[in-house]
Amino acid sequence: MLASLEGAVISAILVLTAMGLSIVFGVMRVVNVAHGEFFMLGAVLAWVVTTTLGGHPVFGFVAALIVVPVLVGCIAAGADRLILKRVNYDPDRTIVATIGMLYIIQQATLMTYGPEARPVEAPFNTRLSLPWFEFGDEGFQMIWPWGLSITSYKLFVIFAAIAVLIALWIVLTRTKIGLIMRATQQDSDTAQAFGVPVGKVYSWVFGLGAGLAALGAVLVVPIQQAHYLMGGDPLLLAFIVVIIGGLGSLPGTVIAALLIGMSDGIISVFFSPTLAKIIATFLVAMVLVFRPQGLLGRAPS
Amino acid sequence: MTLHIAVLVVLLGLFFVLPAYHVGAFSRIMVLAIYAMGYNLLFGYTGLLSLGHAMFFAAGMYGFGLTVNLFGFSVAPAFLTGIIAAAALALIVGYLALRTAGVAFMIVTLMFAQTVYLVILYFGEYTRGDEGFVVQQAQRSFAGIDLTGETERYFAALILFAICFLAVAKLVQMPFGKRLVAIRENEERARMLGYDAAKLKLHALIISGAVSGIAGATYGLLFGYVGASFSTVQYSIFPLLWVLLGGAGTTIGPLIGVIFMFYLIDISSGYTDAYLLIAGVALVLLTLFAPLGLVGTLRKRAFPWLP
Amino acid sequence: MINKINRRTALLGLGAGTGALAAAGVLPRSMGFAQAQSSAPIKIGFQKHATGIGAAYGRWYGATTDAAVKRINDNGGINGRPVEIVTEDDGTDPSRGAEALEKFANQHDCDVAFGTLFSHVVIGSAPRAGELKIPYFVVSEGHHVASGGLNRYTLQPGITDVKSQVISMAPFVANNLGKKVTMIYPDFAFGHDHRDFFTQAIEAQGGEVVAKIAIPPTETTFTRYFPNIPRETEVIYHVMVGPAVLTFVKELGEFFGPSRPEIFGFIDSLEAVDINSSGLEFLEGTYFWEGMPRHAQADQTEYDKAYRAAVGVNERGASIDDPANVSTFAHMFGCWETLNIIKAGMESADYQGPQDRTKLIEAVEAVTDMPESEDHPQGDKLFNGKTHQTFGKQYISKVSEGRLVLEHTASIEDGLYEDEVDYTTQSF
Amino acid sequence: MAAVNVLETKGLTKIYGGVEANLDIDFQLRKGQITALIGPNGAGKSTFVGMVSGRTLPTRGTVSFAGKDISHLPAHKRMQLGMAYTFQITSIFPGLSVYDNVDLAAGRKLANDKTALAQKTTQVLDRIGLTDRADQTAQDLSYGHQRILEIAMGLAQDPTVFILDEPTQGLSESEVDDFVTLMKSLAGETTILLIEHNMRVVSETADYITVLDQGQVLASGTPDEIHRNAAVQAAYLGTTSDA
Repeated sequence: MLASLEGAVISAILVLTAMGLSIVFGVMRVVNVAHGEFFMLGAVLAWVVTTTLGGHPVFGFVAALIVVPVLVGCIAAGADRLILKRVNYDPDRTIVATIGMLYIIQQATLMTYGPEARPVEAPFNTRLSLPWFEFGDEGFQMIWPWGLSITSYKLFVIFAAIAVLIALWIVLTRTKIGLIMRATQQDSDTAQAFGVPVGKVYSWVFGLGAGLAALGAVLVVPIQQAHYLMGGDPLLLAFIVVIIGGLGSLPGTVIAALLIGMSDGIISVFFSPTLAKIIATFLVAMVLVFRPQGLLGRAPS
Repeated sequence: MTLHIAVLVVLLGLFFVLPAYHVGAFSRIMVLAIYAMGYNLLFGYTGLLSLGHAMFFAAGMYGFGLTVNLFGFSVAPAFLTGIIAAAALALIVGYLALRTAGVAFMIVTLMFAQTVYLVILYFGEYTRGDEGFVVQQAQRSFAGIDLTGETERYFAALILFAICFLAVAKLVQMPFGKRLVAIRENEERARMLGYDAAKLKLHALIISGAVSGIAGATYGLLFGYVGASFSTVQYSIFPLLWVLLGGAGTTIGPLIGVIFMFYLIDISSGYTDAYLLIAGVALVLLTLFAPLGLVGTLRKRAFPWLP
Repeated sequence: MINKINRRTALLGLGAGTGALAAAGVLPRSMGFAQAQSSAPIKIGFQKHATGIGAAYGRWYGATTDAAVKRINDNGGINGRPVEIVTEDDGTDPSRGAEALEKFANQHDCDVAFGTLFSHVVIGSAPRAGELKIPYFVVSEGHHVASGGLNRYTLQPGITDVKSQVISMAPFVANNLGKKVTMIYPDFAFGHDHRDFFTQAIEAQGGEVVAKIAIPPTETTFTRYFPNIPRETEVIYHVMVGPAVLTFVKELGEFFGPSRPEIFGFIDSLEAVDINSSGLEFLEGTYFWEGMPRHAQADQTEYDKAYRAAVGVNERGASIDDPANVSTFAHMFGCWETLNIIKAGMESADYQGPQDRTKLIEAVEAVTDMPESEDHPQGDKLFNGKTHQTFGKQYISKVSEGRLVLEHTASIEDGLYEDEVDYTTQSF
Repeated sequence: MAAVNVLETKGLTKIYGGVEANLDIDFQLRKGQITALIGPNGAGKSTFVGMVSGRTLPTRGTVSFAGKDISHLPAHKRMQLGMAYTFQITSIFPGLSVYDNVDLAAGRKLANDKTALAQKTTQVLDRIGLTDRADQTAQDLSYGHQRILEIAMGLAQDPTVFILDEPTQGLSESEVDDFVTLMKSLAGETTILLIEHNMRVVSETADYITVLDQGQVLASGTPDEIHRNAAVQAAYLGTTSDA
């Protein structure tokens, strides 16, 4: 029970991290190794914003929620113009360039923000206990054991993830922006021919992807702390989620996030945690072995 | 082939002219260059981008180190076990992962490598997990030669490097190597010329894994340490970076890439704490101005004879 | 900077004078050389976690090292020679760590190397120390030195190893907190050391470990592992390292809420983190092992006071300049003490240069008692020359109104165990 | 009769999500002749050659080659038996030189004999008129030359059966002329299955024609027979005008 609730929280965090990458990768077809660093920048800047503003946590948090994604998005769009555009989004060179960006962002953060993990206070964080029923010596009874609880903020993260997902889905399927992005994703040459400014779209997409990662980070940072190396794991997991889900499939991304978020939690009921993680990692990889296009991806014709 | 010999002669000469520290550095560079060459065979020649090669490096390293430590193997059989372990792992991984291509292949290899990393930690009783273990000086001599001295280490590294270097150079000139390039260039076309692309890719992966395993075993042998950090994602990304920097699909590129990256960090860290910043800027500039890597770009612009 | 100034003054004071004499032909050449050499600084290579996962530790190890060297130089250096620190980043990576040692030995001509916290870096570097024949003094608290896995050139004289720390905790836990213990630890070597050594020690005290919860590395959230804590648990024993430690402790608090068992943790779980961070309120009334009490105690010694002032930390173990910047107080004293031991060792061996490195090691091996003093502010220590490992007092603090208040001091004897190696029998 | 048919299909059927792309196709390829496969767009020509060459798996039916059932062989094995295939959309090794492209095609059989391989490669390049471009990188060639290069790669394999999927698409008139000449010169040397839209090419080269329409064989016969066939005329007049 708790395992699945926690799995949902982890999945929600994964979804938030992965969506940005899904868009960037889906539309631009480049592997952005620095994506995790935008996530980290989001978390670090959230700390900066909340500490500079001070006052009530809600105030700082809301401010961070608005300011940080925009800021990170602008940084990313700038990096796109300055660097990625000039390597023509060549897959190999993009990898080198984004590894370079990763080093730059990490070191700059280390020099300014420092090596510590710093907490951001959650705007609200009530502990919600859940009851448990069991047959004891005195028959059926309701008890409030330790452990069976979740915090209100974690529930909020789940709902926030759902809200962001719906918003994103609407933008992608119901608006002109979405149409342009999908057109570019399908065939950038044709889109160009039809007057889509592909170069600009790429910058916007790159910025949007980074902004989404930063948004996820702002939501996550009251649960985890901001640290200059925190970008590595989300990058890998987000990458895995995007590919397992199937490129360009938003529902696939969600299912994959749930699969990964839940799997080792559930397997760890039967095995020791590390063994569970080994099995989970291996099984998730096997999903891709037998379904290379991802869960909801379309097989190449 | 003469150019390859020339490279080896230069490496031999460096031993006599370089100061002690750089002799040590080059021993390490040559070992890592073996790893990069193994990677290049799969990525640069066959066009398969793996994000999990650290598992082969680690297989070689642990295959060597564990047999020495647990079973008291001497250097030669332990070293051989390391290579076999890496090749066997590559066979299994290849059998499964080669069903996929492109990004899916990247992710599958990444996750298999992560599985191997976790397995190393899980069997901490034998592997000492992340801490790793030391292969003692006494266990690191071969045919009466103590490989822990600076000179012996340099020459051991040079000999192993030379073998791998010449073998790879030979391999890519053979029909087999050309067929790998054909797969990189256009797999469907290669298949429709009657080449068994699946089998060729599997062979490429096994050789690539085995060469990476040689690098891992050599590292354990020459530097006396076996640890899980060599199986992390970071060590899977390094060879990709080296190969891209030096020039994918060139025989000398991996070596150049390793030298460049090693000294970029080594020298810049002597001037500032923020050396990663410098390294980052250098990578960005390099990819802007040398799109095919150092060797690849030089070959295209000025020196078409570069190997 | 300080070192450079000292070096210059030294050169001005001695070197320039002799140089002038030698140049004037007054002194024989060889004597001029000897003089110049003896006034040259002693170079100590400092392997630092400047980047990577250990950077928070590295920064404070660096600050402590600078403070210790300044004090040594202010008091006349070693054998009258100033000390110069040569810092190399190890990136918290064993391969980079080994490269740093190569630089110390072959490029910077350091006299000795002095080390770092994370065990994998130490173990990856130690073989190189043995091969390059450069003494390598580590401040890692790992059991690697005393276990016999390293070599004669590697010593840990400034900080107690984890085995000793852990077993000295068992009597207090069993007698004051409870006998049924659930352990939560990271699933790698450091955590396994805790698991193995504590399990033995608590059983010797008549207690038992009812559950062992190993957290896989790479984990960033932890709550899902907590339901495996059995209800019968009387004491939680936790230890966690890395940047996610605060999440770990917070989630532990959220998990238990108001009804919790006793909680005993290694301060590693909260090193460099303010104990008053939001979300940690539940820690009130829980216990921590500390290598050295982070918060100045009521009966603070003069040594502790002087040490804090020199390093620049306040009575809460945070930076004087920035009270939000909490130090790694429970470990970094090891740098201070190790440098003082290097000084003592060099002086007793009459160390002149790299040719005397083995004499230095033998001199340090001969050390036994190190009484609490300005050189050893953490407390008395007993050094075992055979295992190259030091043993000191261990502290248990209780969180009380946002302060870590010393509750119990485990004696050196509580942490002693049988020798597992005799390095003095190994040749150099 | 069986001896003259080098390749045969029986009941070859491919169903994509309920749509019958090919239905029960019985087809024979006569040895040493040029057989053209024609039909309007969407008639199922590409699906059919896909199944013959092994790129597409049939839903049911068999393919036999030189009297041997090859239905379950993967594409590369069929090529090894003596088929060669050129793609509808040019498919070469773009980063390699023209010489290496042909060398790789010839090299499957001749890799162990360096002299024979070099001889074969030079000879093919000569025949197709690409000798003076041998050192160029394939991707730098003009479109027409790339198509010719691909045909050269087919020839270099000395195929028993040479399948060409719309080889003249996008070629200029003069290049088409060259192609027709080449095809004629191959007569008797090898058996050719030509999928073609350009009726001029078909009428000038084909010995035999099979017409596909809506996934089924509409008619088979000599060019004359086909020309007179009412059903063919109806089908073509109903869909395209270039017949």
